[in-house]
Amino acid sequence: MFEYFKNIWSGFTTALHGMAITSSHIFAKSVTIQYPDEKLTLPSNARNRLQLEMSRCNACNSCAVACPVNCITVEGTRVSPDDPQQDVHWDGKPRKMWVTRYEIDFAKCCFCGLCQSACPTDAIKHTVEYEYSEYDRNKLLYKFQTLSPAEAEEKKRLLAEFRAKEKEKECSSTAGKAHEAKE
Amino acid sequence: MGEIKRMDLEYSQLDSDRMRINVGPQHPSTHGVLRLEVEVDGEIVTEVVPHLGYLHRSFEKHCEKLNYQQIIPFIDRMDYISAMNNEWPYVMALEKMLDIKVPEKVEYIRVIVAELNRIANHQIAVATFGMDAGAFTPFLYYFRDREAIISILERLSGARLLYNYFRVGGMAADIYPGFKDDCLNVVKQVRKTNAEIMKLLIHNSIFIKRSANVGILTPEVAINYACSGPVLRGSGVAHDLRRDEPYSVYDRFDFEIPVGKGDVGVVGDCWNRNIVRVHEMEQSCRIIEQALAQMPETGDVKAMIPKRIKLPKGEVYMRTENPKGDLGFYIVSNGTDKPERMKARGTSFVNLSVIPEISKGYMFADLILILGSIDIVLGEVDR
Amino acid sequence: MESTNFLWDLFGRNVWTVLAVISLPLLFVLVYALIAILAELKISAWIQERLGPMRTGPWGILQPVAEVIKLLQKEDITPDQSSKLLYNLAPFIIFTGAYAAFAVIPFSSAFVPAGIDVGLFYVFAIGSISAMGIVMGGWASNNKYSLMGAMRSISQLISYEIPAAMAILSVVVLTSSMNMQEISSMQSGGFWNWFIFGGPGGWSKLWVIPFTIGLTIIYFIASLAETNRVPFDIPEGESELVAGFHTEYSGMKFAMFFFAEYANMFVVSAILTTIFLGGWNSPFGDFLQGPWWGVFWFILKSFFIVLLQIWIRWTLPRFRVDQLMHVGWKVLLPLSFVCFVAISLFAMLN
Amino acid sequence: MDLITLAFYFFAALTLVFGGVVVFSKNIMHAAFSLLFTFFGVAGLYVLLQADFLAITQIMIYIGGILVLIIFGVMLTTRITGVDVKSGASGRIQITVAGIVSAALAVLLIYVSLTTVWPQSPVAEAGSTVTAIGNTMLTKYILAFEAASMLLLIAIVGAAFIARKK
Repeated sequence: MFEYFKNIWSGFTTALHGMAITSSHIFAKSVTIQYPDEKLTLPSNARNRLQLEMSRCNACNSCAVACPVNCITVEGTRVSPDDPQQDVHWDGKPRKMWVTRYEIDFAKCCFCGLCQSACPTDAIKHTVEYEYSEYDRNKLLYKFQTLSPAEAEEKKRLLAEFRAKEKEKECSSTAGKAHEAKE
Repeated sequence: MGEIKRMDLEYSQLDSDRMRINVGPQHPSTHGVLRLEVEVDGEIVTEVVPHLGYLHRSFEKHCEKLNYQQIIPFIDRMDYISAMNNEWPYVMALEKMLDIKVPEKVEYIRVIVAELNRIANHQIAVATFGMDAGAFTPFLYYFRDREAIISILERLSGARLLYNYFRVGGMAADIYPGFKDDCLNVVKQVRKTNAEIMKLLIHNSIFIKRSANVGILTPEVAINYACSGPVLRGSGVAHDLRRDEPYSVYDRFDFEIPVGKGDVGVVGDCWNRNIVRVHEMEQSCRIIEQALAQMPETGDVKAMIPKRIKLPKGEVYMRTENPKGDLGFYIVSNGTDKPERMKARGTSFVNLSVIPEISKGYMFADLILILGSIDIVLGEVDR
Repeated sequence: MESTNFLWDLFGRNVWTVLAVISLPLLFVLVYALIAILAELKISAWIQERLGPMRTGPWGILQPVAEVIKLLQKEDITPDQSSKLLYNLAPFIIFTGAYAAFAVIPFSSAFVPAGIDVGLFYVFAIGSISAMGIVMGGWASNNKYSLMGAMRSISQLISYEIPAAMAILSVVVLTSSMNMQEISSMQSGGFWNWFIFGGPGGWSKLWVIPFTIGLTIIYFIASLAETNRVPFDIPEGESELVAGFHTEYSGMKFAMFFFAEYANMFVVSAILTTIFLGGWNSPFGDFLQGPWWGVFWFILKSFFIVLLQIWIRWTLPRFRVDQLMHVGWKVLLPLSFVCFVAISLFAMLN
Repeated sequence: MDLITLAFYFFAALTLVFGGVVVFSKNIMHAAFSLLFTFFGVAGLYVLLQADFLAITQIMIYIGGILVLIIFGVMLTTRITGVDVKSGASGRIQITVAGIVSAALAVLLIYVSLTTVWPQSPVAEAGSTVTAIGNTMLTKYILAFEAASMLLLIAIVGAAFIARKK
């Protein structure tokens, strides 16, 4: 009998305790962030959309190798010394590789940050930008290369020409050398 | 788990009192995409058959195609509630193979982030358990606090949920200035909220009525089913790898192993399993405080990270105390940079297997609570 | 039937005034339900340190309207194997049951849709129509969760009607009337004359006050159960039964369930107000007393009870079925009997 | 035709139509739910006869009690999931016998209703019937009232006993 009334009493009082706690929160400051209007500032190392700095990239393919989900595709071609268009890196050193193709499929990206740590030149970086959703999945295929396909073909052709010329030169020079040696 | 019984016409006609209910995979209380085939007699559960595999991602097979560094992001996605704790045993296993001595500071950072993540995990566990019982408000109080923990881990690692923060031999990044103050604030807030939740939810008469004496898991059954973590400790078995097989620097801290004592109900019921988590949060707070005090100020966290991880031939098994229990990784190496075989002992999977054993004879509403008290994450169950 | 309608005094009693009298509470229910839904959203948000809806109108006050518009546009799904006719009928039966109770609720000394002598009895009887609607919806959905929800709901309604009836009966014993308008008018003259404080009477009523307060609480708890509110919301217990008897409903039919729930909340609050909290009487004697102020006080008190229900909902966990029955039959019922006997003694001695 | 007459026809139609559904429906659940409207119509007719207490008692007991009981009974006794619960298909002989019996009954009832001289009391403005019913219940018919209460109590105890047996 005593237990019965004790139960009722504890049920009653614990409910009142709970109500006191919930009511004390009514006037507390709300923690909601009205998202599109106000935003949290992300820490500078936050891993969101990848950004490639083309002036640093030398198409070394480390990021593509490091990526566990294979979302990065890199293709490059050597810069031909004959190329009328020569480029320099951010630090003033001449560019050795043209990046003919650099694509990141953000639909696949898992934001692990491994590409960032693999990059020897700090070209690829996660940024704090996170609002880039698209209705069309194909739009998430980001192309970072600055060269148009035609230009890329042109660079490849130039390199091939240069190499052919090199070879020729090499042949002739070796022939010349042999000639010299004969003399 | 027993063989899968299919409901056939003959069966249902013979026993028309019983009803087969399909709980999940789209049910609000299965904590993911778990499917339970439940047979009820009125409201009494007579049989439970869990069906798994809705979130199966071939984690173990996939690992064989990845190098050791690339596996870590996938490990995050197993038990995504406590990703920091997941990475640890894997990284430790590799360090053991490679015979790397991790710098002192790294060990302390690991302890702190793991304990922070343990608190976050238990907050979700207790919160969702309350929500299974119908109390919604504690859920949001805990989520409010969890936000602070997540922010710290985000500032450390750069991500909010799937951190990829551990590296073999070190960490991906050093701590930021102000890290200590942030942790101490979190500890303070966790204690405050826990005191409040104790009053609002855990000692609420209705909640006690709901969860005490329900889903009793005796220590023998728990050990037979290889349960671990709070599920085992709720049954009164003080088993904790942090103390029993101290790894890292855990032997330097003073902390207790909370077990279900049966203050309310009996040892091993849902209430006791739940209260263990609340007490563990307090213990984690203590560990964090001690670790912050002991942590060396200087030290390069990246000093010991090898350029390329190439394991010698052999095998290794390493386990640590995940918030949900023992999490172990078994790695067979063939001498290349990719594992020959990778096996994870998923805690949730093992703990879930005890469900049919302890939920028979209770009411249907109790089944939901029992499931909630076991605290599973389907990412780890299915892998 | 008494003529306590200002409309009948003004325009006589013809088809149009009858229609007006019928539609006035409907108008009230619609407006009230929108406000109550907003209150539910906002109070739950504040309790949980959130802001709640903020986008629709200033401070999101148009959110319920937006939700109704949304539900109107939603696809109206009828499950394939359901019993179509009953499935479509059920929400309307439930709303009818909830709305029919408004017929006897005295909003003011000058307005009660139908001042029948058996008002309290009527409110009780009409509640069973809602229960039938719930069973109908639960059965016709052809869903096991719905069916379980419906079965739970009906057993819960039947169980908790008894303590609620005992509470109401005690007031009937005190007033020897079941006319809600009469009960209201008996409690005029300040809050000390309300039946929560034993009703009008001299100092001899002091010893009965604990029992009347107890009955008020018992009725309040029972009313929570009758309206399927937390901690007695097991018929729709979200964590186990998905949504209980209205699992399969969508669109406007779901909105009808919603409206019916909120209408029911107001009905039980109005009964509590009428029989225990002085109805449309001002709590301060003649201060702000009158037919129009009556409406104000009545709605204020009832809405306070509704807010109390909302507050409790966001605080407490849910009972289990057997515990619910335990509370109903083994706690509330004996206690209400004790209170009833005490009040009957008091009524006899006076 | 004033409002009261209209209401009468409405309630009468409600009662009859749904009474028909109760009888002819093949689905037991439909029949049970049709009873709801039948009872409701009858209650409406009581209201029109100024028997408000009786009307509400009708709703309370028949809809809130008996109908719930019937539905529970239907649900508990037959498999309710899967196929619809149908009242058994009746054979030819049964239909014939039932038809003859009901035709005879109908003829008899019509004959009686046509030939009987119905006593018509002057319509009195009946006040509240509750007081009168209450008084008679507790004075003149106290024995019957108490006996009925005892019967119900015994029924409750018996039901509880049967339910507890398992």
